[in-house]
Amino acid sequence: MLWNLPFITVVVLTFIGLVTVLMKRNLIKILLGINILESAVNLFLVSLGYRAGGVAPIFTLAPSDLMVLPTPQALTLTSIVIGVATSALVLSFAMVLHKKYGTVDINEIRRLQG
Amino acid sequence: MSRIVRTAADIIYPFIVIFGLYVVAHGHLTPGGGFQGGAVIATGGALVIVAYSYEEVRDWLSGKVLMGQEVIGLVGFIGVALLAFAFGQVFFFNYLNASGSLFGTPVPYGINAGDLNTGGFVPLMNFAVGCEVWGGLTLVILYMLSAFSTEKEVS
Amino acid sequence: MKKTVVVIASLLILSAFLGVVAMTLTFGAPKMTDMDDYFLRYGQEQTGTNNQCTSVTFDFRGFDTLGESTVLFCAVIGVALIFRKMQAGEDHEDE
Amino acid sequence: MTFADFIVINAPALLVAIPLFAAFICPAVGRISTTARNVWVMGAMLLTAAVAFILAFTVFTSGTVIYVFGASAANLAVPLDSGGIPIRIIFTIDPMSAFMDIICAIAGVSVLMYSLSSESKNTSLEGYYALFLLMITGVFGMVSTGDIFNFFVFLEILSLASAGIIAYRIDGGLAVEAALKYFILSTLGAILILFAIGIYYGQYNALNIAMIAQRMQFTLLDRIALVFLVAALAMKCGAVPMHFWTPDAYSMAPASVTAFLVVASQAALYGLFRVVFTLYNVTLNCLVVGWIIIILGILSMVVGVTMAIPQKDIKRLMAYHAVSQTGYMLLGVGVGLAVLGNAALTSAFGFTAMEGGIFHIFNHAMYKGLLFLTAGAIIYRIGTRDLNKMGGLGHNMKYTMIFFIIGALAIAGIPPLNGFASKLMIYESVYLFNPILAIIAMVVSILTLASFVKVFHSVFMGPKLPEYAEVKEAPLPMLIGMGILAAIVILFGLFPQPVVDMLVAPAAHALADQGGYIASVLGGA
Repeated sequence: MLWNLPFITVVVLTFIGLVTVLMKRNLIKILLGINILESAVNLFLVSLGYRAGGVAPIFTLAPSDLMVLPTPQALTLTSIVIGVATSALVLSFAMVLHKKYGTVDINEIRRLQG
Repeated sequence: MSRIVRTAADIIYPFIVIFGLYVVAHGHLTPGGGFQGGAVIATGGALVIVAYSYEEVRDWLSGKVLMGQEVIGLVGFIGVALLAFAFGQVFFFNYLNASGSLFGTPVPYGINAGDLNTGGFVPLMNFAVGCEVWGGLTLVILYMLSAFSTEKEVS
Repeated sequence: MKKTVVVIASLLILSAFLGVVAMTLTFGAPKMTDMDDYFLRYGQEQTGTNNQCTSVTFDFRGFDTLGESTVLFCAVIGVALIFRKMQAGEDHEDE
Repeated sequence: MTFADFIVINAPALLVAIPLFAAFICPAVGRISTTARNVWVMGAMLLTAAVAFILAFTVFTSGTVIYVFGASAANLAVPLDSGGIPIRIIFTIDPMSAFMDIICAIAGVSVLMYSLSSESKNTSLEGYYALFLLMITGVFGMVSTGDIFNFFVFLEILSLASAGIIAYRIDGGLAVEAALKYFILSTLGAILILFAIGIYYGQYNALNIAMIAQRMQFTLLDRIALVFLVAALAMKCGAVPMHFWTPDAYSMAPASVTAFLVVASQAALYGLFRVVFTLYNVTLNCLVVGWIIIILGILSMVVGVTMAIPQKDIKRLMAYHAVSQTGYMLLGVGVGLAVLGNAALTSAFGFTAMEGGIFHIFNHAMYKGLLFLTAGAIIYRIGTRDLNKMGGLGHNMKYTMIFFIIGALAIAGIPPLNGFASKLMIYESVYLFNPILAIIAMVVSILTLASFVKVFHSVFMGPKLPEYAEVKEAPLPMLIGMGILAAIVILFGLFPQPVVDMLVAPAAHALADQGGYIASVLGGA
């Protein structure tokens, strides 16, 4: 009996991720915060599909007929790939900004005002 | 990196590629699929880039080829889906399933040992996506490295 | 100071919301499973794949996967664009 | 099956497949030659626009069109053996979606035509056009889809493509900074949307919007999901508490992209309306949610216009006006939502308010796009965006000046241009709901007019400045792009009534009619 531990982990991970995004000033750390948030949402989706005692929904020599729900796993796969794309783009932005401004501190990357 | 690391990378690289291709090819039977396999192969590329330097790797891994790989993968994916129109079916209809031709062995309900020749167009799409992810992720690494070296661009 | 208040408020609100979600849903016993039961029951016959995750990803929800590959393509093109070699005078501060 | 039948049946799939395919091939075509690439991109866009018009015509003449990806027949939403549940991704194009498709098609064609010459000086254009086509795909997908996870995927395509293209002109890092701000906020919004999707899925085991709407019980969890979705989508459309990405992104992107970003933020607005009206409808406490949307709208209107007046950067000024105009749409539709449960009030002024708000979406996309394009043309020719350095351009750029006048008068709501037609509907109906709101809306309009008179004066009037003596008129493709939008602004301003009857009223009724939406997907009711 795992009770609701996975969902509670989701809340904790979200909290950590949000604190990182909102409190940190280094762009790379903010990206890490976003990645933690993405992990939280992925864990949330996967946990939704778990059926007690179920096995992975793959019929090749499966040990049992009771399987967990396949849709959340497909959604999580999509969400992971989107997360990878996001990280790649944000990291490239950070590299260009570092080249142009010489810093990745968001308080100093504020040339656009108004 | 040292000579030991380079030699080890040389030896491991083909195995990583083959393992990735295995994951792609068995996507419809075992855990895995196009994305996972493509990512595995791109890891091999990253290993080689780490073991050697960007300047050396740039001569072997051409940006043009990788971009071509990515475009071919994507066009293959959407092309396989569009081909359903040629069979008079709806976009993304699995026209190869249970057709008796390539990948067309019917699969009944229930636990079985698995047959590679099943899956309809799913294996084709797995290959297309694997190709795309392989090219795409390696290309991202190459472009990011190109920002550090100033003389020559990824073409 | 104002920023700290906003930050703490948004943190508390979001955590409280998700806490309610975590307490309301039950892990291991989904409320309704009819759509996924359909996938598990008919997925093998309709798509010919043993791996039902793949059958959902590439057949039942194949269009999402096309979108997902497109997102990766967007990222690659975006990275390629910002690291491109620019002509003289193209990277201007003004305009 | 003839070719015409094929196009009509498969129009929803082609609407997304054509620009996607064109975007994938674009990097390869770009290697052949510049002309080949321009022809390829423009051809793909025209083809997509044609498909969009065919689809819209089908929807407005014979009702909602659904398209099931991968089913054995295009309209087989519910498989016979499934026990009445939709299992595949379904495109549901009701009149509201078709209306948004038309906006996207018109804006896409004119903006792409414009960018053929406005961007011709830059490098790596094949990547630029690929991202542009992907943005267009994202908008088409968002407004056409009937599946909430698919909506999220297209939203992400739109975010990534927009972020890449906003950063396209590095501008010494400024454009990258704007793109970064936009993109981090979009990602946070996307995470909230994904949480909401998870909540729906966990409760109802469905991802189709119609199916969720049918099973909706409005539990505490659904309220939380509503808060997440409204917060994320209000941020994406640039309503006021979360508007700070708008001026940066709008002012740093290339002009043609800015004109399309307006359409993109309206696709997010469409998502907001779809969530509120189709997912929840009368199960909500309509008055409370309606007032929340109205207050968001009023705040956007007032804050947008007051921030716009002191701006010195021409595109930044227009961006704040875009925030302000978004407020009108939220106001109109919010009033419609607030009285939704009450049949007497709805028929008295609720529908007029919604029609006004929805008509304003169309008009805003047209005149705001036009204004951004004229600003882009001015910047293209003189190379500065500072209003204080401009002056006397009316002598050399006559057509641009005329287009600017048309756009400025339309945004200020001066008859007989289209901005007046929709604003009048909003004023009339909102006055019946609450007179103070209508008065605020009118005051904001007057301030908008004052602001644009100032811009007009400082850009076009005055003597010829010596440094701009050699300035020429904008190139022909740019003028054609602006001309298309200007023609529509005038046409819809002169004949608003047929447009309202044919396009806007069906869209408003389709949006309010939750039962009809569910029935068109699931059959029966």
